[in-house]
Amino acid sequence: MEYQTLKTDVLILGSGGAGLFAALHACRANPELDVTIAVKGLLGKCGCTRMVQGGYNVALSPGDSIERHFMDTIIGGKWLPDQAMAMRLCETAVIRVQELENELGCFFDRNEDGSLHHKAFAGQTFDRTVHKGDLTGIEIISRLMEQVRAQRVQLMEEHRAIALVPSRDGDALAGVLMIDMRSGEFRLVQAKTVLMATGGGPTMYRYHTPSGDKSMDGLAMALRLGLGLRDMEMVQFHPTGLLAGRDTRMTGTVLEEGLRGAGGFLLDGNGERFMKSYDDDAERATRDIVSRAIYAEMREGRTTPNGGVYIAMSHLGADVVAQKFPGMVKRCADCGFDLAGGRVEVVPTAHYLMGGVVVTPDTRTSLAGLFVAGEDAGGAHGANRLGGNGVANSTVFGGIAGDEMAAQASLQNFWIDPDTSLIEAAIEQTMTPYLQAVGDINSIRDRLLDVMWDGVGVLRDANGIRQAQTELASLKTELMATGLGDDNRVFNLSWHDWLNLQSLIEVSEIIAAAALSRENSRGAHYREDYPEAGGLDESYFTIARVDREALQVERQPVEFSIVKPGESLLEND
Amino acid sequence: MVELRLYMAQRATAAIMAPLVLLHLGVMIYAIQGGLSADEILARTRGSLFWGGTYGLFVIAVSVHAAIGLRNILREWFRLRGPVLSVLCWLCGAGLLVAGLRAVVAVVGTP
Amino acid sequence: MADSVEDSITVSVWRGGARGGDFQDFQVPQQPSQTILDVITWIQRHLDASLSYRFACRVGMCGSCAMMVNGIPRWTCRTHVNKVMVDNRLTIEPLRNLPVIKDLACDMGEFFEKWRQAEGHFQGSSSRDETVAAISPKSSQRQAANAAIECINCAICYASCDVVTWNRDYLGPAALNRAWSLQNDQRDCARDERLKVVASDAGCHQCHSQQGCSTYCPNELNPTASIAGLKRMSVHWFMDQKNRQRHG
Amino acid sequence: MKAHRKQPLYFAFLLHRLSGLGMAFFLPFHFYVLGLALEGNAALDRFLHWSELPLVKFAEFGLVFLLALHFFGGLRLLALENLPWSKRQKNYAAVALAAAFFVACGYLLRAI
Ligand SMILES: Cc1cc2nc3c(=O)[nH]c(=O)nc-3n(C[C@H](O)[C@H](O)[C@H](O)COP(=O)(O)OP(=O)(O)OC[C@H]3O[C@@H](n4cnc5c(N)ncnc54)[C@H](O)[C@@H]3O)c2cc1C
Ligand code: HEM
Ligand code: SF4
Ligand code: F3S
Ligand code: FES
Repeated sequence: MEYQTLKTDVLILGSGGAGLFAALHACRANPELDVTIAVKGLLGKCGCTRMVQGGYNVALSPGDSIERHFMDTIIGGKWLPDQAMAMRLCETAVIRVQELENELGCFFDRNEDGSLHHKAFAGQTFDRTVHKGDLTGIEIISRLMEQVRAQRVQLMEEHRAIALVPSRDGDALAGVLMIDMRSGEFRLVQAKTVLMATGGGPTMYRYHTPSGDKSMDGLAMALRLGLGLRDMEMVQFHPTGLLAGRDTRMTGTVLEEGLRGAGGFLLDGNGERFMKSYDDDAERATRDIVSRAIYAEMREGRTTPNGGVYIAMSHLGADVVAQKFPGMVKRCADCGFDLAGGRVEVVPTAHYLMGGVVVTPDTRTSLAGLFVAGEDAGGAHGANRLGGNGVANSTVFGGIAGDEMAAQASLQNFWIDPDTSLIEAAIEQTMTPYLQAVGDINSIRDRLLDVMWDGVGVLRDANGIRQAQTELASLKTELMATGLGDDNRVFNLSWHDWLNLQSLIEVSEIIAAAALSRENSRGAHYREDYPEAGGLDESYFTIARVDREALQVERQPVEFSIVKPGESLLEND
Repeated sequence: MVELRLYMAQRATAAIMAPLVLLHLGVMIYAIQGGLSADEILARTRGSLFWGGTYGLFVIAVSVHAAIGLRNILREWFRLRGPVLSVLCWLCGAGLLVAGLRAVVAVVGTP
Repeated sequence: MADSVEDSITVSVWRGGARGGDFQDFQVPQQPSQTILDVITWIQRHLDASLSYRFACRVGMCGSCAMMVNGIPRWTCRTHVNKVMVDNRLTIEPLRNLPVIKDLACDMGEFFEKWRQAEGHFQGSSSRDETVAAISPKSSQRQAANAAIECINCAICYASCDVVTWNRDYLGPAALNRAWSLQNDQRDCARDERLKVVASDAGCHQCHSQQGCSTYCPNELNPTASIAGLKRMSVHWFMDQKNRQRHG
Repeated sequence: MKAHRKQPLYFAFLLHRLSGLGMAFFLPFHFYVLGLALEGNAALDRFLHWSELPLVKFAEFGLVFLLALHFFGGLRLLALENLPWSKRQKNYAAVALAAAFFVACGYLLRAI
C-alpha cells in the first residue's frame, strides 16, 4: 500500500503535558529546528493531562523542601521508584511550575496575600499541591496548547502512530508510521529524534478513568520493537469511579477524592457502612486500601443495583456539599444523579499506569533516537503514584525530552533510512480488519474489560492471572479474525476501535505476566496469595519484554542510589 | 480600524438621540390629544431656535446612525462588501440628511 | 435491547461530508443513564459501524464532543437524553459554523486559528528562574481574568453565534473571551498588540450581543460580558491615542 | 426558525434590528410629510386629515412602537456595553419590550 513520506527534525507523539512541553522546549532550544507534533486527537484536547483535577505537586511553599517531596515520593512508591528519576522530578517541578506561571501564563490559585496556594493531597507530609480549583488540567493544557499554536510547530492532528520504524540494522529509530485518521491514508514521518508521549492509559479494565483516545498504543509499539517495560503490574485504581451502567461512557469517570476526605460515607448495597471493618481510617484510608475494600465487598455480592457501592454525602448537608463540590455536584446532576442530597453508585476504576518504558532520567531509551516521557515512561513512581505527581512527571520529563532532542537533532544533519519491510508489514497488520469477515468487535472489548477486571484487577492471585492469560490469548486470536464489513477508511472510528483493542490486548498480556511474576504485594499490586510486601532491602522491579513472540519478565534489584530503606533525607525523621 | 470608528460613531449618535427621542415621544403623546393639525404643529415649531436645534441635531445624528446600522445589515444579511457597501452606506446617510434637513427647514423656517 | 417502541428513541443523525449530506434515522434503546454521546456510541457500536464523531474525556473537560442536538449546540457527553428528548425523538447534527469532515465530526482548524489571531496566548516578562508573581485573588482585575478563564474551547459559543455565520472573518466569542482574560492579566505584556487585533475589523465590534454564546456555554462563561469589556477597553485606547497625538 | 435562535436575547437582538430597519424605511417618508409644510399648511393638513383614518392610526401606533422599542432596546445595549455586567439581561430585555408597548399604547389612547 502507498504511503507518503515526510521529514522533520523532532517528532513528538501525543499532546498531553509531556508532548506539549517537549515541543515548547525544543523550539526554544533551537528555533531553526522543524518540530512536529502528531496526535491521535485534536491538539491538547485529548489525553489525560487535561483531565487533571487535583493538582500539581511542587515543593515551593515555605517550610517544604525538595528532599521532603522526594521522600514522600519514595515512600509512597513503596521504595520501588528509580531514585534518580524521582529526584529529578522533585527538583525540576519547582522550575516547571514557575515556567508554567511566568512564561506560559497559567494562573494557579492564590492565598489572600497573593502567594501560591498549596493544598493537601493524600500520602504527603506537607501541603504541596498547587491547583486551579479542581480543574487544574484544563488550565495547564489550554495554556500549553495556545503557546504551541503560537509557535512554528507543524501539527498533525488526528494522526495515529501505529509503528516505530527502526533503521534496517535495528540500531536506531528512523521514524514513525501513522494513519491520517481523517483520510485513512498512511504517512511515514522520518525524524532525527522522536518523543513517545502517548500517555499509557489502563483502559483495558471494565472501569477506567482515562480519556477514550488512550489505549496503550505507545507501549504496544515499544513492545513490538523489543523494548523493555518496567513495573507493568502497577496499575493504580481510584476508589470512586461513577457507576451508571454498562452502556454509558460516564461509567468509570472519577468522583473526586475530596468527597471521602470531607467526610463522605461509603455504603454497601444494603446501605451499611463497611470501611470501618477494613481500616481504622475508614473512608479516609488511602486509595489502595479503599479500592481493595470496595472490590472485596463487590465480590461478596453486597452491591448496589449496578454492582458497586454507594457514596453518600447528604449527612453533611446537601447545601454544604453543593457549595464545597460544585463541579462534582453539577457533573452528577447533568448525568441524572443527586450527589449532594442522595446516593451515587461508585466502583474502583483503573486510573493510571505506573509502569512504562525503561528510560534514563534524561528520557533516553535503549534505542537511539527514541525518547519517552510522561505516563509512557516507567520508573518515577514505583509501586504507587502520589496524587499530584502525575502531571508533574509529564511536564518535567516532557520539557527535559524537548531539550535533549533539540540538542541531538541540532548535531545531526542526516536522516536514517527506515526499514521498509517493517513498514509494509505494519501497514498490512493495520489493514487486517478490512480483510476479515465482519465480526463483533464490541463483544471482544466487553470480554477484555471483564477479563482484566476479574483476573488482573484490584485483588490478584496466580490462578486468576493464569486464567486471564489464557483468555487474553484467545481474544487476540479472535480479534485477528474479526473484520469491519466496510472498506471506508475515512474517519472510521470502528477501525480505530479495532486498533485500540489490539494495543490493549498486547499490553494486557504484559500486565498479566508482570503481575504473575511479582510474588508479593506492594502499592497498587496486591496478591492475595502473597499478601506480604517482602523485605524493603530486597526490593526489585520487573522488566517485561517480548522477544520473538515470547513474553519474558525479569526482576531487577532497586538501586538505592540516594536513600536506603530505613534512612531519610530529612533531619527530623 | 474602520469598524471601531463606526462603532463609536453609532454609539455616540445613539447617546445623542436618546434624550431627543425621549423628548419627541413625550411631546407627541402630550400634544396629540385626539389628532394633530398642521397649525398646531407649526405654531409650536416655526421660528423656534430650540426646536430648530433639536430637530437639526436629531437629523444629523440619525443620518449617521442609521447609515451605519443599514451598513451592518447589508453586510451581514446581504453579504455586501467593498465599494458597493460603502457607496450604499453613504447614499443612505446622505439621503436621510437631505430629506431630514429639508423637513427641519419646512417646520422651523418661517415662510 | 428495547422490548417495545416506547423504550426506544428515534434518532435522526446527519450523515455526510464536506460536500453535503442528509439525515438517517436509527432506533436506539433507552436507558436510565444515557447521554447523547452514549446514544451516538450505541449507533456506532451496534447499528452502523461507519458513523464518525469525536470525543475524548467524556466528562466535560476536553470540549471535543460538541454537536447540534435538536438544533442547539451542546456538549454531548454531559447532556442527559431525558433533558433534551422531545416525543422520544432526537436530531443530531455536526456543530454549526465549522466545516464538516464526516458525519458528526467537524474541522476545528479555523476556530483555533482565530484563537491564535486574537493573540490568545500569554506573553510574560519574567522567567522560569523567578518566583511566581504575588497577585491577590481579590483584585478586581484578577477576578475579571478568572471569570473568563475556564474555557474548554468546545466551540459551542462559536456555533451559536450568527455573526460568525454572517461574517466569516469575525474572531468569534471564544477567542475574544480568551483575549479579555489576558487583557486583565497583570503579568501579560502584550496587551497593546492584542488590543489592536481585538479592535480590528474582525474584532469585538462585530458582536451584536445576541448572547447565544453566554446562553449555551456549558461552563456558564459569559463571552458577551468579556466582549463588552473589550469594546470599552478599545474605545478608551482609541481616545487615549487621539489625545496623545493631539498633545504631541 | 433555527432552534439555537429561540432564546430571549436573540429575539431582543432581532427586534432591535427590525425596529431600526423599519424606522430607516419609515423616516424618509416622515421627512417627506413634514416637508409638505414647505408647500403651505394646507398640504400638511391634507395629510394629517388622511391620518385620521383608523387604519392609519394603527399604523402610527406601530411606528411609535418601533421607535420606543428601538429606544429602550438601544438603552439596554448601551447599558450592557458600558455598565458593569448584570446577570439580569433577560429581565432588561423584557422590561424594554414592556416599556415600548406601554409608551405606544399611551400614544394610541391619546390619539383616539
Ligand atoms: C481523571 C484523571 C484525573 C487525574 N488527576 C491528576 C491529578 O490531579 N494530579 C496529577 O498529577 N495527575 C493526575 N492524573 C494523571 C495525569 O493526567 C497523567 O499522569 C498525565 O497527564 C499524563 O500526561 P502525558 O502527557 O503522559 O499523557 P496524556 O496527557 O494522556 O497525553 C497522551 C497523548 O498521546 C496521544 N496519543 C495516544 N495514542 C497515540 C497514538 N497512537 N498516536 C499519536 N498520539 C497518541 C493522546 O491522544 C494524547 O494527546 C489524572 C488522570 C486522570 C485520567
Ligand atoms: C433613541 C435613540 C436610539 C438609540 C439609543 C439607538 C441605539 C442603537 C444601538 C445601540 C444600535 C446598535 C445595535 C448593534 O449593532 O448591536 C442601533 C442600531 C441601529 N439603529 Fe438605532 N438607536 C436609536 C435611534 C435610531 C433611529 C431613530 C433609527 C432610525 C433610522 C435607528 C436605526 C438603527 C438601525 C438601522 C440600526 C442597525 C441595527 C442592527 O445592526 O442590528 N436607530 N441603534
Ligand atoms: S466560552 Fe464556553 S462555549 Fe465558548 S468555547 Fe469556551 S467553554 Fe465552549
Ligand atoms: S453570540 Fe455572537 S453576537 Fe456577540 S454576544 Fe455572543 S458573540
Ligand atoms: S468528551 Fe470531552 S467534553 Fe465531551
